[in-house]
Amino acid sequence: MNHDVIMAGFGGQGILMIGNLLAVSGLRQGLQVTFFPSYGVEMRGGTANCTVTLSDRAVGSPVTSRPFGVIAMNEPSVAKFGPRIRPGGVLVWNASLVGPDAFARDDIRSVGVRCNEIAEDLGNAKLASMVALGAYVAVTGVVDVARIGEALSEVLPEKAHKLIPLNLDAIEAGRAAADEPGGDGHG
Amino acid sequence: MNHDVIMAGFGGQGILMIGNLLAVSGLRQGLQVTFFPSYGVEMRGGTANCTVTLSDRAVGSPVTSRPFGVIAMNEPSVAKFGPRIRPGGVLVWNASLVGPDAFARDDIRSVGVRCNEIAEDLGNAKLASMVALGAYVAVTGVVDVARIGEALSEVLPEKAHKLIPLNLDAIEAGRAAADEPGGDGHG
Amino acid sequence: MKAVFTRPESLTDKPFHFCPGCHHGVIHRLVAEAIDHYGVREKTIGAASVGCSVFLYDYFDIDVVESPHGRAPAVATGIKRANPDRFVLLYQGDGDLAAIGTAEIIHAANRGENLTVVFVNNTVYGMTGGQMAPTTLLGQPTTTSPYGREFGQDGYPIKMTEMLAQLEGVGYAARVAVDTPARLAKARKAVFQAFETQVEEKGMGFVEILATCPTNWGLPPLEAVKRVETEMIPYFPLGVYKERKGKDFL
Amino acid sequence: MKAVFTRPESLTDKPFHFCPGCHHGVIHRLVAEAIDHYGVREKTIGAASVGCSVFLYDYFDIDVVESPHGRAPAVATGIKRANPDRFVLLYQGDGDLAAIGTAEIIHAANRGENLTVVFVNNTVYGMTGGQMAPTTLLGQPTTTSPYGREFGQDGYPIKMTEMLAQLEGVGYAARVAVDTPARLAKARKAVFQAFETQVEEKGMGFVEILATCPTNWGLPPLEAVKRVETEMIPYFPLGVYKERKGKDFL
Amino acid sequence: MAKTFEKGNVAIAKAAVAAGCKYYFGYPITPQSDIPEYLSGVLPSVGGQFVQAESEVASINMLLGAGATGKRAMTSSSSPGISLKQEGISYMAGSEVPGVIVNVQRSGPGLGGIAPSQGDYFQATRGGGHGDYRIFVLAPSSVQEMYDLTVLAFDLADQYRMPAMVLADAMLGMMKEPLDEWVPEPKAFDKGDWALGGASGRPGRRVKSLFLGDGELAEHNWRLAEKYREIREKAVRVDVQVPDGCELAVVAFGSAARIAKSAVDRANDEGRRVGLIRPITLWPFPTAEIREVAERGVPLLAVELNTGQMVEDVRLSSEGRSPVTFAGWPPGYLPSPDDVYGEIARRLAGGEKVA
Amino acid sequence: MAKTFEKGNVAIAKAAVAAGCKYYFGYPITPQSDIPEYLSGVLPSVGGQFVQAESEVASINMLLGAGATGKRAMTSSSSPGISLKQEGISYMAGSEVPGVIVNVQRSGPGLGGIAPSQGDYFQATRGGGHGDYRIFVLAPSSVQEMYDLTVLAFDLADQYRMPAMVLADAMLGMMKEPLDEWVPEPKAFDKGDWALGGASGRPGRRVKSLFLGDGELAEHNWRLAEKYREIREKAVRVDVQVPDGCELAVVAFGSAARIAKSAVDRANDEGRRVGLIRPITLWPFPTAEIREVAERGVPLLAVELNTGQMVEDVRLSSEGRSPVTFAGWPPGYLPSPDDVYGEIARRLAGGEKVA
Amino acid sequence: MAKLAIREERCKSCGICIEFCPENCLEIGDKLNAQGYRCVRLADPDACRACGICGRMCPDVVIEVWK
Amino acid sequence: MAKLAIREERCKSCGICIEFCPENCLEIGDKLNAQGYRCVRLADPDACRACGICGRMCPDVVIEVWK
Ligand SMILES: Cc1ncc(C[n+]2csc(CCOP(=O)(O)OP(=O)(O)O)c2C)c(N)n1
Ligand SMILES: Cc1ncc(C[n+]2csc(CCOP(=O)(O)OP(=O)(O)O)c2C)c(N)n1
Ligand code: SF4
Ligand code: SF4
Ligand code: SF4
Ligand code: SF4
Repeated sequence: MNHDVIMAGFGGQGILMIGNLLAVSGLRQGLQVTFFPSYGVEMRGGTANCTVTLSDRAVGSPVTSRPFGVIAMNEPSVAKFGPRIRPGGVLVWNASLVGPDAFARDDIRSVGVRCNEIAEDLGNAKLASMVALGAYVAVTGVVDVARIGEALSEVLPEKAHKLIPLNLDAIEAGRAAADEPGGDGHG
Repeated sequence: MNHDVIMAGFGGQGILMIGNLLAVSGLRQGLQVTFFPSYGVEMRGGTANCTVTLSDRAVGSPVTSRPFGVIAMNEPSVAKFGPRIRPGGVLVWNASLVGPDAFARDDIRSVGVRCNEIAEDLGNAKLASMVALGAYVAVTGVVDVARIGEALSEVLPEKAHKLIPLNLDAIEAGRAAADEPGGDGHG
Repeated sequence: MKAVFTRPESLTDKPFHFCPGCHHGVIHRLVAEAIDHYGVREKTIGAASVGCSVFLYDYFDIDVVESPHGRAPAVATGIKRANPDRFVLLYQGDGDLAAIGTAEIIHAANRGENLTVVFVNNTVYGMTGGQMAPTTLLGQPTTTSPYGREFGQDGYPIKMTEMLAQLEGVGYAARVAVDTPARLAKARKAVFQAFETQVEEKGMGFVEILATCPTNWGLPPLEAVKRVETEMIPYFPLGVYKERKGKDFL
Repeated sequence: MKAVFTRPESLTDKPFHFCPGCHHGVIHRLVAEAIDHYGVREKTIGAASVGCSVFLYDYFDIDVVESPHGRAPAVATGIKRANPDRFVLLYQGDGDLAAIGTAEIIHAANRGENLTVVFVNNTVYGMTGGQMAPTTLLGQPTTTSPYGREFGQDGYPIKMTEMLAQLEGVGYAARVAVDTPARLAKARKAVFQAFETQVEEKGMGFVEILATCPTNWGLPPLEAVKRVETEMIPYFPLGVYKERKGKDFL
Repeated sequence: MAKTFEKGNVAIAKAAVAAGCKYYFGYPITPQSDIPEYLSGVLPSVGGQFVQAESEVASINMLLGAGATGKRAMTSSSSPGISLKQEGISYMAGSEVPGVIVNVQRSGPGLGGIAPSQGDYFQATRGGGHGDYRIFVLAPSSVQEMYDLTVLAFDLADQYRMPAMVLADAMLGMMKEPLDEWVPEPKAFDKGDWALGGASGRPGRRVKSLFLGDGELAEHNWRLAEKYREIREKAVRVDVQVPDGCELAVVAFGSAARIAKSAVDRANDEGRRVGLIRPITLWPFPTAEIREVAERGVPLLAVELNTGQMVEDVRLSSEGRSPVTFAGWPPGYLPSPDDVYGEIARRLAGGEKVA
Repeated sequence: MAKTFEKGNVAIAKAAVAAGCKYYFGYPITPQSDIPEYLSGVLPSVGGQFVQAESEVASINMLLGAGATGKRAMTSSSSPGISLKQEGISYMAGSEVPGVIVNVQRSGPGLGGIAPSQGDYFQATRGGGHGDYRIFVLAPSSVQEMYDLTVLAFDLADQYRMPAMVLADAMLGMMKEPLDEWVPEPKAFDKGDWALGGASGRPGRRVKSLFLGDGELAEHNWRLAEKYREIREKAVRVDVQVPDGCELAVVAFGSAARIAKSAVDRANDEGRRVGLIRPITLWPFPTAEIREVAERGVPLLAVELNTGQMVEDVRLSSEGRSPVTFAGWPPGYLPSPDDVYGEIARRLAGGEKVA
Repeated sequence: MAKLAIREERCKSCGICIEFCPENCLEIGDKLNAQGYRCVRLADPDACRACGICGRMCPDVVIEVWK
Repeated sequence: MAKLAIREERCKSCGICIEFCPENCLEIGDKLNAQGYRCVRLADPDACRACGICGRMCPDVVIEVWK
């Protein structure tokens, strides 16, 4: 197994958080993992992205030009990373900020989720990327959802542990949205 | 012809001045010349020395390990440079600050001159090295004394030109001292 | 219709990359207004510095040279000495000016270089992620003073305007804020004065502007704006610290 | 017989390399007397600077690390932070401290490092041959201000003691001279105070000493000594600019 | 202890603490600010000191001061900041003061950007400062090595009384991998004969680089040169994976070696025989080890994240024994394993004229 | 005009004025302070500006500022001061700002001393600053060349929009020789399309090295690399005196070449055949020219005032075609022609094992 | 009559204009712009007397004001 | 009785001690030391009251004073 996924969006959308979370989930599942962020810390208002690689062998390059999966939280990310997905791969895109006509490919599985609205419905706009992660994990099954719960308690500082249930709700909401008819594909 | 001479003494004794003067004299006599000072400008209270090379061919190295001539204005300079003189060469040493037993070699011409006293007699202690130069030029004949006069007016700033006669007196006094019986040799 | 407030001309149309509620945007606009007011756009050369304002060159329709972190006053000196008839503008953050660039700003000021310096003090290193600056307030936690700035360890927050105002070479020095409409109006005047000082060749025109960095303060924009008044102004008193009337220093 | 005046113990027996009439020699001796007085010779680490005093390590029988030009306050910070129980001594010239080392001295002072700084102001770069320093007086010709220092070109001579005294981290700051027996006595006291400030952990102890450089002033020793009084003291007023009584800054 | 999942920068910071480093002096700069950020939280609790200096120039000089007293200390920065430290590094080397310097390289020249780069290879290995000197340059290529080589850097610095640099880059600094935070055995280095601590019961001593006596500095320089020669003989580290029959060997270090590894694996999976040489010490460079491969006639391909720097050392190792080519990606575009694979394939197809 | 008798440093200063340089920014340091001293007296009278900066860091940045406006400007310093300029030099190279930088090398590492040295060869030619960049490095070997190459440095800097360094040393700076102060024809360099002067009648423009767009910085770096390649092809200067039948060729630059010349002359006077190759541009290095000699099978002896730096470039030129050996004298002892002759004689007698 | 031109794509929803509007006529709207911010809008056009404070206080020069 | 110890080899003939001696008992002597300076000497031993000023003012710590 060698699963590589790029997550991308605006700085501040929580991209690095979900990347880290997925990586730790993989690690706790016994996989070899790398997490590589590419974030303009010296560049406010820019875009952020990260690459997570999960493998049953030692990971060579933590970067990839043709990932299996992409989670794209805004339009520029869809445009930039969508075309790079390997045939047969997966794109989860944020239908709150990206129009349905932004991008089309027939050789991948493309899942649009209204992450912002779902997150706001859960009461916290910052959960949008968590929703996307839920959808991605549901579609790909790359890690067990249970691992994400464990990883959350490892990744979040003690005092934020009270937020774990809410995060898990967001994951679950993402899963549900991905399963919805019409949540799949370009519509 | 290839004439190289090292002049050495305390910083402030006018070593670089006489080196420069000899070099310009040579230049105006139609020779190829280099002047290379080795002076601790960043080191107060140190010693100063310079090498002057006069030649009828282009000068290669401006430094020399075995000079023809040495003008040594203090004891450390005699000790350091005296032994390096090529056989048949010339040492002019300042008998005001160096004892007669400081140094002996039979294969060179060694001329002791009481430069400080002679200079003070002329009314300016700073002329000591000029006295030594006079002795050196007299002994070696490396340049015409007339050239030194010309060189002085080139080297000294306009407003110091009134001092030229005094400098020439010092040169002359040096020449005279070198000619004195007993001025020559180790005594 | 009469324009009450419109975008100044020397600002390009590019949207600012600053975080929500960041005062860099307001200050950029004030500077652009001053450029317009003094009609110097076509003769201005900016010396950009490194910090969240590094993209200055994207926002001002002027000539700009990028300076190494902290060295804008030296770069500007080079520009102005070689081009005394040009208008030279500096825009520096507190990490840039009060830490790494301390020697450069003090000596440019002391030499009396005719330069206009806009100094944005937001008590942190913004661009690099909120590390402690020389201006960080006592007790303020930052990513490199996680337990809060403590005098015994880190020293007191430094007051650059007071220090520079002492130097003969400085023609104008003031500290202002842009957190309320009233203070904003004063800040605008101060920025204009700092321009005028250069125009009239009275030495360095220096204005320190207290500013928010909501992101690195970990505060929502409106709370960040309030902090300017509740915590910054008490330690960094506002006011004009120096104003030379004539060329009396010459 | 009773000793009226003898060579202090922590001076080695090596003759000074300084030029005739140079005040570095007197100041070295005062510092040695302070080392003896406070009994800190065996726990002192000196941070030597670059200038005519670079051979400090030959003259004081103490441990010494050589610092790059201007950086002694940073070197000393490293020493003191890693060895808070040692006594750390700095000796810097005006080129070293007031030009290239401006940022280092200001920030060491602002951080309140417990250091003793002896600052020798002779209005020129001595060791390198008499170039203009930030402290060179207006009108004073040097090898790089051949027509005399001129404000419009070179700025005003900078007053470091006044600037540093403002910083909270400084426990003691004074300017003294050693040109007459009376002033020498005061200078000795000030050097002692600068030592005591470190011993008592009150922050930086700083003493600026006006000094001759006969060689680069182009003056015979006695005339150089007179210039201290006639030209330097009027511009650089002597006095204690700051004296913290307790650890009241903590 | 179970492996943690850690950022490369944090691994360096943790390794420093584990190696007994109590003093850190630095100035913020992306992409290495995690190091000071981590240490500002931790050092006070181990009786150490974290000082945020006013600049990189000040930081390196603080390191010089602390190091001169024999204490383990560290500074870290990234490319432009490292340029500012060059005078200080030269002083440390000249005065034989140990200390660890971390460079998490970013893009250059100038302000450049914050993306991964290996543009500072020359600066690190040839001495960006003035004069004849060398410093250790260690090139980690995983988060674990960020830790391990930092520990090693402290030991080498103390053993040889000289600065040791950990040369990482934005990729290694920012990426996370599982990390085994082992605790090194404290090694005893006797500093009693040179470190400063006050002239108690002995004459004052000095740590310096100024030597004005006749021939003294030449002697000092030769002594340093001799030390460097000894290090070249004893301290080289390199990972050579060039089995017999290789058609090509890639030479790469740090993050380029990570990317190259995937490309080499792919080539081998496809039935070609391609080796990989990964210098771990960049100075001392594994000249003899590479020469040995060159002597076997294996063509060498240097892969770097720049326009060609280490390739000179590869050429100097081969000195004509086997052809050396170069493939480079300067910062601003991070090559993928496919990019590197493409270059390998071109070489194997004979498509690249060798210089 | 009759030849004057001039110090090397002053020759540089006079050449700068002759080349139309009106702006000088510097900080005193031995052994180059004659340059600022001379220019502080002269520049005001030609309508220029002399600024004594607060430091070397400030000086290089002033140069960056003046250069960005297209004006001819210069800074000078010596080894430790040049180390402090490395960040600024990297910025100038990255932003493609012309300017002349003089390094009158002194002894290192660290404070070292003020004696002649060639210890900064690597720093100058490999870039002591961060990132992939190169600067012109011109190595005069007489007072006349101090003048001539300074004039050339201004032209090259303007032509290629990059910094040009004159790499001298304490010997060349302090020695005096006859000097022909020729007045160069003013060359016209069109800076209208990049220099800053106020955005009058055109949009604002920028001089910068920060490139954050996708692939933008990589492209910028490749463009620089291409410029450097072109320079390597077109701008090499070298003095090759290796007649047929030579048993050995000495490679030396700057003051080492002066000393070597006397030694080579002596060997030839004594009936041996020894050549001399004197690189005048150290970057671009005369690789092809030296390779040509190596291809003729002539053994090469690199002579330097350090423990071995340029010799690497000689090896890279030969790449095994002919044996390369090294003889060096680090600062603190200035070799005489006899010393160099001794090394030549040893080689001729076959006494030196070649690496 | 007052006219406010709000460049919605630039609004970052910081709320500063709302806070300082003396007539309380601004509010955060519902629409997400492409950056993901809900943009400010003029809730009470009649109350607006075109003082320009919102425009001046806005860090992003989102609002222009005419009268 | 006063005792002055003058380390002649170190004297640089600057004259500072002479200038500040309140009893005017010092003068520049005739002897050149190895550095080429004419060293100071106690011209009027009886006038000296061992105040120590010469020693303290001398930049080169040439003179030590006992009483
Ligand atoms: C030589 C160097 N050191 C450090 C940095 C990293 N750096 C970039 S911006 C910055 C400080 C920014 O803070 P400030 O000047 O206060 O501006 P702000 O971002 O807060 O507006 C730093 C340390 C750099 N680019 N160059
Ligand atoms: C980085 C660097 N720049 C410049 C120098 C040259 N330098 C040595 S000492 C000195 C200044 C000396 O002046 P000052 O500090 O006033 O001390 P003084 O000699 O007058 O006592 C300078 C510029 C140096 N050694 N290193
Ligand atoms: S990090 Fe701070 S200073 Fe920078 S843009 Fe954001 S709020 Fe403004
Ligand atoms: S040059 Fe000046 S400061 Fe230096 S020793 Fe001589 S008199 Fe003293
Ligand atoms: S102040 Fe500007 S950015 Fe903030 S909410 Fe109002 S319009 Fe939007
Ligand atoms: S003060 Fe000292 S050096 Fe000067 S004359 Fe007197 S004894 Fe000699």
